[in-house]
Amino acid sequence: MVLVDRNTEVLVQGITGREGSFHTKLMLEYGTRIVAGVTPGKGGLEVRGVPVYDTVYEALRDHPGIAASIVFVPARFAYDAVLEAIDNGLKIIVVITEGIPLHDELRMIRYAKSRGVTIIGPNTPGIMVPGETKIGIMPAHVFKPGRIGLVSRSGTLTYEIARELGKRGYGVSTVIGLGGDPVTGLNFIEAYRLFMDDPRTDLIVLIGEIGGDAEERFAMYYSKLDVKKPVIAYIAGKTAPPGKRMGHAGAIISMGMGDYASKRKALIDAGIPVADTPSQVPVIVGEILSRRSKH
Amino acid sequence: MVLVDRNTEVLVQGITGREGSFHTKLMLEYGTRIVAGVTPGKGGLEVRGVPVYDTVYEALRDHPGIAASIVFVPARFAYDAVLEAIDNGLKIIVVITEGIPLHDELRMIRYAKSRGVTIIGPNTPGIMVPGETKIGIMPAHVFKPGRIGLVSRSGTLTYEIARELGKRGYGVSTVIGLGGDPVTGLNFIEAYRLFMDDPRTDLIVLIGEIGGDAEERFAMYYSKLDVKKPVIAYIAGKTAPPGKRMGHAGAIISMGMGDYASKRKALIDAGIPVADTPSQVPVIVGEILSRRSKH
Amino acid sequence: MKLYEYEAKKIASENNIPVPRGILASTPEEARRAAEELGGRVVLKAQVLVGRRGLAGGIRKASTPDEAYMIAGELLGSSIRGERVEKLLVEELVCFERELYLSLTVDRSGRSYVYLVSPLGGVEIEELVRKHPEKLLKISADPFNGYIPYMSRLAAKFLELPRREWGLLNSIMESMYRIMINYDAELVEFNPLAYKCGGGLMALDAKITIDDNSLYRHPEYLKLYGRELSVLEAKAKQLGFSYVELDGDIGVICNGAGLTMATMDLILYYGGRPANFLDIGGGAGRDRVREAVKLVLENPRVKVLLLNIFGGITRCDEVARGVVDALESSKRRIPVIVRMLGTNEEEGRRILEEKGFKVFSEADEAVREAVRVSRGEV
Amino acid sequence: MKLYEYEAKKIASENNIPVPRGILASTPEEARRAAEELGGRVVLKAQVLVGRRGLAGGIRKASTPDEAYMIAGELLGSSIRGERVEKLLVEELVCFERELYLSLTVDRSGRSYVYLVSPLGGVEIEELVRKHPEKLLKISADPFNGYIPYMSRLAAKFLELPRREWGLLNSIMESMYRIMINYDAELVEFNPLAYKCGGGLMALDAKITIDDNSLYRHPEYLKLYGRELSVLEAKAKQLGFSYVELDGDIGVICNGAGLTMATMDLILYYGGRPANFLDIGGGAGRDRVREAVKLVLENPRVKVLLLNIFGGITRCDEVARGVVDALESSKRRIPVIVRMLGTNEEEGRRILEEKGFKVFSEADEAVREAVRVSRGEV
Repeated sequence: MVLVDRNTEVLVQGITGREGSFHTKLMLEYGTRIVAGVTPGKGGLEVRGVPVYDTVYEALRDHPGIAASIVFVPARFAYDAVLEAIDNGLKIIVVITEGIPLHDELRMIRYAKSRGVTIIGPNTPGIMVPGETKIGIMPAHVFKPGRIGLVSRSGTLTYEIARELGKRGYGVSTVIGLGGDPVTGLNFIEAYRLFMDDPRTDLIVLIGEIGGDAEERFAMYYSKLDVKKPVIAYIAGKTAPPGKRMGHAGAIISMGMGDYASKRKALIDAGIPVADTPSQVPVIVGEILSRRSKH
Repeated sequence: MVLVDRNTEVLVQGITGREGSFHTKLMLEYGTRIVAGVTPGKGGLEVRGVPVYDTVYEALRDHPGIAASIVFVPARFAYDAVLEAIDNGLKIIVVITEGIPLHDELRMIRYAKSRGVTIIGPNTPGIMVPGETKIGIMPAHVFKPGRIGLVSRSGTLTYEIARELGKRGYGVSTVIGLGGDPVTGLNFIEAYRLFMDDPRTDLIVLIGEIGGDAEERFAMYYSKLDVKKPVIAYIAGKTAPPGKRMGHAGAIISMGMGDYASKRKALIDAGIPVADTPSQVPVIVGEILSRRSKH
Repeated sequence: MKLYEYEAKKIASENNIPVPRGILASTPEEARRAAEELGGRVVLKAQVLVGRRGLAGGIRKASTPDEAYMIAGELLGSSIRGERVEKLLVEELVCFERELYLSLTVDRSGRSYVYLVSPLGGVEIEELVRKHPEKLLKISADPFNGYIPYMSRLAAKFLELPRREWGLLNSIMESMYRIMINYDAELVEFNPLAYKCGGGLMALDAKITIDDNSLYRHPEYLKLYGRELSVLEAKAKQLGFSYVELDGDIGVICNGAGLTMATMDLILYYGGRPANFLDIGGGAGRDRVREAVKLVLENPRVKVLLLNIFGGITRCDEVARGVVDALESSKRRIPVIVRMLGTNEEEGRRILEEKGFKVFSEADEAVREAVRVSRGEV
Repeated sequence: MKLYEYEAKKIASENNIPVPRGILASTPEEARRAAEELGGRVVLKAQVLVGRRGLAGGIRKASTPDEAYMIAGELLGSSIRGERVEKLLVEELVCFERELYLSLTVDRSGRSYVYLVSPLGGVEIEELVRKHPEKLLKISADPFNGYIPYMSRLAAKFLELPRREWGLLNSIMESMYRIMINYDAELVEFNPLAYKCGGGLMALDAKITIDDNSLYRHPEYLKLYGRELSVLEAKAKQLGFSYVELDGDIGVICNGAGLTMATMDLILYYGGRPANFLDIGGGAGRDRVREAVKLVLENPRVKVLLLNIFGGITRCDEVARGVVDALESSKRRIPVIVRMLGTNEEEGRRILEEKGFKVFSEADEAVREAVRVSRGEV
């Protein structure tokens, strides 16, 4: 099990909002055990049959089995909501919200770490175990159950690649969206460790993109492992325009890392094949799995 | 071993000050392995033969074996010094300094916990393993080596009781001064756990005082343990004048705990004998040890 | 350091916490004018730092400016639990439906800040909360994050405040945290926090206590430090001692609060009565010890002086020199019993014995000797 | 959002960071008067947001007010790397011995703040530090604690500053952190930070970048948001899109930065050239999609429009309605190729197919079709 499974009871923070209520419906349809929602000032309502509370405290009082929360609240209130979840003892918090101020993100992630809490996101499609539970906003039907772990910095690109995998008959054990913001609660190394320990995952597909050095750091980490599961990567942004320059500091701190060439080289040097297009991913998966089955 | 032993290499922060240099001498005489000192702006000097650095970073560069620090810097610079030690990776920090602002203490202790660092103090006489090492300011000669763990909120009272124990032939395995401030890095429960795991400690003497609820909390914790080492307590303040009143909040938060009667009752209810005078402590120790040896 | 109500309310008001309109008065005439300005019907509140002033008659209502003048005349210059009333806070009368309790303080065991919230505000809060612990909500605030808005939602639900008051409670609790940090406070307390007739929240009383160790960061309060103490206590505080006067006859000087308390306990255990609590703290040198001894000698009740010093960071030789200095410069001649051990013990003992003092090694012996002397048995 | 040098220096100065005396000038006459006031010998600095303006001639020295007038006439209204110069910062000349580098930014991987410190300040800092990594010191600052004075001692030793400058460096680094937090900055950078002739430190250049997501907390900058962008880019930003113009002919609209980049990569993989990067973000509704389509159609280079939408939080029916709205209200008639999957896919497909659009399921097929159309092969 990677963080969640079919039995995980889920709280929806921001359940009465447009996205919160819509995706509560989709998650419930998928079978996710959503047992309560929170929107301050809306306590006593119901959304799709789910009781709404004013505070996380009250939700937990009535539903002590809640183990994870998914956060849809607007960016300027997300920090408040995430800290409320942490302080009430929740250990897995999926932050869908986009556009949270950077300093708020830094503080909430730092605090979560100090409390042993896993934050998925912010700005993530969430986490999903196909056939069991979906704590997120991904279109469920493209993810088939299977034995591939999927970890990604990008939302829609993940759907694309999951669908390509599915077309060739490859299913997914768990998919984790790290989130698209510069600072996220999980990185590739931490997500890989979760998959490494998961007996239901044979192989990991890593979906990266230009910017930052998360892919290079993972490659460095992976290359030093003695026992490892195979990893395949796809990196978006080979032809992307250069992003905004962060003074000299951005260039100094990245030390030449962050562009497509750097990431591709680091991954290949670590023995990780890099696909050129999303549709190539299942082809490489097939090669690796058939090679392994011959051993 | 409880945190430190004869091999622990020690850094002295604030080594060039009056107290720092004086106690560096006494600690060196006792055999403590003081390998470096820090005083900003005094790098390059020597104190009692110990090299002085401007920064903890430089001290560690030259003496990578340093495992603990003892802090003598004045109260208004203590927060800076302790954070420097934590951020440079030291895991045991003994804060002798008295009078540190409360909010600074809260923050430094909270930070230390989040980094897995043990702070002893502030406002502590330190930690000592008689016959091996002294990282503190206690008068060494009253502490004889032995098998009693000593943990205390009070400095001088600890010396008093250690001396009473010594007079009757009982030595001390390790003595930990928790520190006299309202908020400290270790409490009785945490210190007891260290002694519980220490094969060199047979019995623990707990020296408490009125105020706060640390003794009551320890009694509650201890009463629920299945396997335990014997504990004997002495509590100072039976006849002390009431301290300053902290509005209603102080009374509300303590809920009747904090005075001598409350502490004594809680300890006795938990099966912990409470001595009336310091000189009674070794008498009770003797009773318990002889009862045990008859089993 | 405790602040007066009017000081605490000024800080509260500057931080957008609603408080009644109020005017400080030092004379009956000022009280009359204040009452006029506030519309006639007012409450006059004695500005003292001791607790429970209301029960001691320190809070009085007046229906007219003349009545305010009269009451002010009675209160000003009177004494409440030993503290002289120098100033009154004259405030408008506020109509309220409920008295709530709200404070922010430090949770020592939790090593954290904590908001205390109760619907049972007022003078009986402690007893009520002890009887009805379910009427108290503690909300822990991590020193890293401080106040987070969800805390006010917890409090608002617990206090059963209507939805329209949530925003105000949020702003009050946020301000309390800001005050706590900006003023290095140990306590920010509103009791009662009134829920007003027709809605709205207002701090009818306010207490703020500043951490003594942080006063150097607040020079405006540092210069007022010690104002609530007796003359001797204030002097002790200036010198950096902890000093409390008691009604016995054995003067006590020790180093360390624990040893001081244990020495007092021992005095009572052996049948004597301590005249004071005096902890010279850690590392006191010759000069501070001299002042400590002189301070105790100023108390006429003291028949015998007992020093119990266990040197750690404090050095026995410095203590010995300070004792000798004090006694040589003092006109009082009373018996002095010294018990001294620890850092530089030999030197300290030598200095004292050269001057003819008897120095003990055992606390029990020294205390028994002091008790005997105090009873005239020696 | 990047601030201009003069804005960043104003903030620095308000936070007690030394900067040269300077006056903003919008006309040559203002520049002359500024030079007179500053003593004649000045440096004129074009206020633009593009990097490396010095190498492009945007920083010029003048020895007299008349020369300042002349140079200002050349600079004002000129263009530096495509950005028009509207204002000059006229500054006193500062004598310095060394150019240092000092910045505070976010360490993404470390999830922390980080000070970057180097003795190799100046325009070549990036190359120099890459060649001499030992000349760069990174000091991590935990988001809980922020700046701690020891950090400046590490930096001072690394920069080999004399002891008398330590206090000033401490104050500068403390101020940088305060600016970082108070302005929700992503970057506070001084390059060079000059070590002046005769001592003292001074920020000769200053860069501050504010986190776009935090601009709602800074209304004074929010209203200036987007000022450095092209007209179309600014419009996109107002609408909440990420938009960058490129020089190809296939208009691209996708949801999610990753999918957008992957679609562009795929266009190039199949031999085409994208005209733009446009990510409508997550959860865009009908209205925003309509505006996105209209935006791309405004680019005359676009020969074909490719939408690649994979619905998650974005709903395909909303996208479909937005596309139909835009095309029905636009006068331009160009081929539109839609690839659409995910949330509410059936409904979206139905809406588009009713209007006669061809909707693909496979990205490769849609991209190949768009490339063929752009090449006139269809």
